[in-house]
Amino acid sequence: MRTIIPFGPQHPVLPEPIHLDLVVEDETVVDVIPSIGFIHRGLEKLVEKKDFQEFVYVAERICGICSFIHGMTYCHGVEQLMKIEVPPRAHYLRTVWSELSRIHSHLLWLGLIADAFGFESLFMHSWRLREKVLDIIEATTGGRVIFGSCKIGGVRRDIENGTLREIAAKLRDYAVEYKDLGNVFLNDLTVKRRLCGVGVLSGPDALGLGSVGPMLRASGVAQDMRLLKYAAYGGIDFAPVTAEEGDSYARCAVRIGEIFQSVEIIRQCSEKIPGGAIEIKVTGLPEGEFYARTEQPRGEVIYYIKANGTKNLERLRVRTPTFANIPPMLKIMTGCQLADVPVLVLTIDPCISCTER
Amino acid sequence: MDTLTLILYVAFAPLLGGLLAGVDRRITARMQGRFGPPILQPFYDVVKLFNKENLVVRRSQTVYIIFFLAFMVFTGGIFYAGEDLLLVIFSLMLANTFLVLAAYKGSSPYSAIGAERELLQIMAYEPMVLFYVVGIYMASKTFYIETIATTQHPMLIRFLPGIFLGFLYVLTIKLRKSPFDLSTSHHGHQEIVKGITTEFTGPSLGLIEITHWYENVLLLGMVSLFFAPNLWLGAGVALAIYLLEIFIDNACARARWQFTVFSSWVVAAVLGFGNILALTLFG
Amino acid sequence: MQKSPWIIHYDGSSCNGCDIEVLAALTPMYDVERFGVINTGNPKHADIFLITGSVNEQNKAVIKNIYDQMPNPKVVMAVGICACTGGIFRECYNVLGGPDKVIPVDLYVPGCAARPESIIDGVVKALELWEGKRRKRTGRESIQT
Amino acid sequence: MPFFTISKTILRSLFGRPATLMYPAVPREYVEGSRGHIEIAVESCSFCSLCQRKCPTEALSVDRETKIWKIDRLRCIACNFCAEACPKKCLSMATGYSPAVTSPGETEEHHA
Amino acid sequence: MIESQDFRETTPERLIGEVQGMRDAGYRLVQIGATRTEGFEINYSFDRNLEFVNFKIRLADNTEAIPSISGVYWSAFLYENELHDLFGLNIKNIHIDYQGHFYRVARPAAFAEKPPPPKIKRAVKPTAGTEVKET
Repeated sequence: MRTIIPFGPQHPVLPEPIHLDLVVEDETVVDVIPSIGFIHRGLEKLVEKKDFQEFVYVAERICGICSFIHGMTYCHGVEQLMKIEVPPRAHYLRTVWSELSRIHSHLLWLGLIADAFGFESLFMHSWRLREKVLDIIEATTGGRVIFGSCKIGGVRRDIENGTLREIAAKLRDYAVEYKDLGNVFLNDLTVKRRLCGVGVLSGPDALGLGSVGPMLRASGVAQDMRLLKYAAYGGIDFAPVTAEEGDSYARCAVRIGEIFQSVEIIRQCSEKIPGGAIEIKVTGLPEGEFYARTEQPRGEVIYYIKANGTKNLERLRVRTPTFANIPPMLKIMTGCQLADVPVLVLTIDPCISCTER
Repeated sequence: MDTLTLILYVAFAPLLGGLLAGVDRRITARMQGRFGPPILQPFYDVVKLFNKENLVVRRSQTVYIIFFLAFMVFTGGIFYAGEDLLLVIFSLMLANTFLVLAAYKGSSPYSAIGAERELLQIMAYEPMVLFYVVGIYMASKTFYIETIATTQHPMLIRFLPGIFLGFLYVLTIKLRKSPFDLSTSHHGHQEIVKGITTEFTGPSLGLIEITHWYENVLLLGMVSLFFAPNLWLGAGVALAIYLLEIFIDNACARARWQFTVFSSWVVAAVLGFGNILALTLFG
Repeated sequence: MQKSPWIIHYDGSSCNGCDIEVLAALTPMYDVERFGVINTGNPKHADIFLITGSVNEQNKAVIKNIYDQMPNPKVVMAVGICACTGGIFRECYNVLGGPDKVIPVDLYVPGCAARPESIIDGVVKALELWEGKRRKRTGRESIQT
Repeated sequence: MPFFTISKTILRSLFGRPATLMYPAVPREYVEGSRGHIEIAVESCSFCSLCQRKCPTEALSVDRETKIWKIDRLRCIACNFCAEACPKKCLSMATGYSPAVTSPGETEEHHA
Repeated sequence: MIESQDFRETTPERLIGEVQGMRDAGYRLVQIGATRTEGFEINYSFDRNLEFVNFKIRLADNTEAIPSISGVYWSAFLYENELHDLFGLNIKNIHIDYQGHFYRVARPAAFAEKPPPPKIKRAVKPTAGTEVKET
């Protein structure tokens, strides 16, 4: 019996509207037809109305989860165009906030995937731990999800060196709890039954389909935009977290690994951070075109900025990681079980408001 | 065991069941690091539901739900009145069939899949439930619950440890607890939305909720039967089992239907049938 | 006093910030289940419709549809600046404005992103509105019969 | 043991104190610098309307003639841009959001 | 560190050949994006181990036919449908063609419109938005 099950746009497992028409034979999904545009606002076109400095606020609100990195990538792109030398301290602060947002995003994802396979208490505990990270973020930036701390030419707020070391120490304590949580995800038999061997994507397939971020790294391809050494990543010692299996379990393992990696990067930042100014005065107007690439929790984000020497940019194009990860998601969903649909949708860590902008 | 217990059951099972559900939600919340709702929350919910509009896809839906409730009360009634255990098992199954029928009438893909999964669940737990009846008969030589519960004999659990454990396994399915909350669950985040209850609103949903309370009290009664004739001990153990189920609910991911069906059958074959075999050989 | 608000949450075209704050309100730190709130995800079970984000061309019909599927009495709560007025995306070509362009909205919760505390306050306020609607409804029924 | 790996966490939570902050019974203490709502010390305002021009959401309106400073709370995204721009430093970011309202479009007025 | 920006020009006729070459050389398709200039520009971006390459096609208007590269990179169908819906570009033979139903938008091909002249309100801004307070 073939039935078409509408999955979304309003669906309890996904807080965001993605719509999939699942063609189902009993409990097996034989075809998936996505339709998007439920969140399309057309904000890239807003560059024509907002000036390039004000637009940071819009860029931050492309997505409420990777908000800071969106703002930072935008600033990074404009700064490169305008040849602005951002003070090193600002670079380090940006790195710290990027990694804090990576921790909170990955904890959020762990909660959501737990919810997708029906493990309510694991969801609750993941989000309980996430709140502690949000407290750090709020104390340092003033916002819980929209940081608002990045600006062209630097950052808006400073974190004192002592506070930064305290944050690093706090995170080290939290890491003990992350370990307990990670143990459940990686070793619990009921969880493993839902993740192992589900949605396998081989390395060459992942590359061919253009997947990015943890999705790509879980298929054994060590690609991480942080290796481009934007912000302060040039002075940080780290290596991309990878896994070989390419299934949902591997993606889960990569993200858990990255939480610990982020804790470590923040520790390094707290030790290496130089003194000095946190911003410089911005004069002049941007001109030219530039592709800014950074690593979000979900993968590589691309900002194409084209400016013509006026206050308004000529074109801003944002290619977000989820957009790149949709084709591989469709690929792994064909032939899966209906019960695995939420798990597979979530393994790409979808962020629809990014995708549709 | 007589009409008195029957009246007590019909009148107080929803109270006890609702209270258990309230305690369940509070303990679950605490396990999740939350404060949790008031103990009386399930009652507030049901009162609220009866204050809502009843939107139905087909009018027969509500009729089926009323049958579901009526048969559940009947099933529990004959159990607590001490009647025939066989009748209890079969009318319990009939009651559940009405829920499935009501869900099919909802004609939405989610409730249809929910109904399908409910049938799979019935398929999963039914063999073990049958072994339960056979085992109890072999140990007590009667189907009459009143006789089983009141006659002086060694506690049934001494003969039926395998069946007891097997019954606990399928009890997780019957109580709609994780890992076997396939057709619907108390934590609504599921790929099939609310599954079997998706298409019910207001008063109908309230009736389903009350029926589940009746059902839970009946199921706990069936657990306590293992400890007959010491029924107080039985009741205590049944409560402990309920707590254990809450723990299991919070410590497992949801399984797929294949695992649910096959593992239940394996459990039934090994623990249930093994126990019966042992009784036949050595009993 | 009403004690059992079941909510349904729909993300209009928000940035996710408010959505995850709505979810965060369910989690241990804020735990709105203390007030009996359940996030049902099923319009037929819900009492409070919680919308985040603004309305655009494509989700207009979805919002209307969810609203129509909810049984009376029901309360609509717009959470976050985008859902109140369209926020920073107000000028985007594909944004029509807040959900009040499509369905009647009873309560506006400000914040960018709305904090869980604001959402809790909003839910508590929405309960009073719900109770008012229920009284009105039962009153009307008794007049009719 | 591959089963019940979460036992330690949930049992500790069961017998420990819940993490819930108990808001609103216990009022929330906001950290310093948390962005909530904009406040104005209207007596030192020069009504230069720079804030109005900087505001990305056009939530502010300033009338130099009548000396009225207005804010639409349902538009303000608490970005702090106005406070940074204010030459008189009479705008400041306070903690805690403004309350929910039942009707939109009401602006809050501050007269000098 | 400033990332090198490698822009290469190409034409609709040469496109498939160039893209096939990138695929054979093991590049990953990063994105396809368009820009409204006097005419239109389409950028095809590729990456191989952080090595970033762009191909640029310049078009006079959006009616000109462009071949789809979804035969080479399957995942390109998303980008190409997006270009069609937002820019009204005429892309031929997309693997999965939504026929303009990928995004349902208030104004079709809104991105193809020329940007309006700057608003008066912005023009009177005292320091043209470039003033930044020193801390």
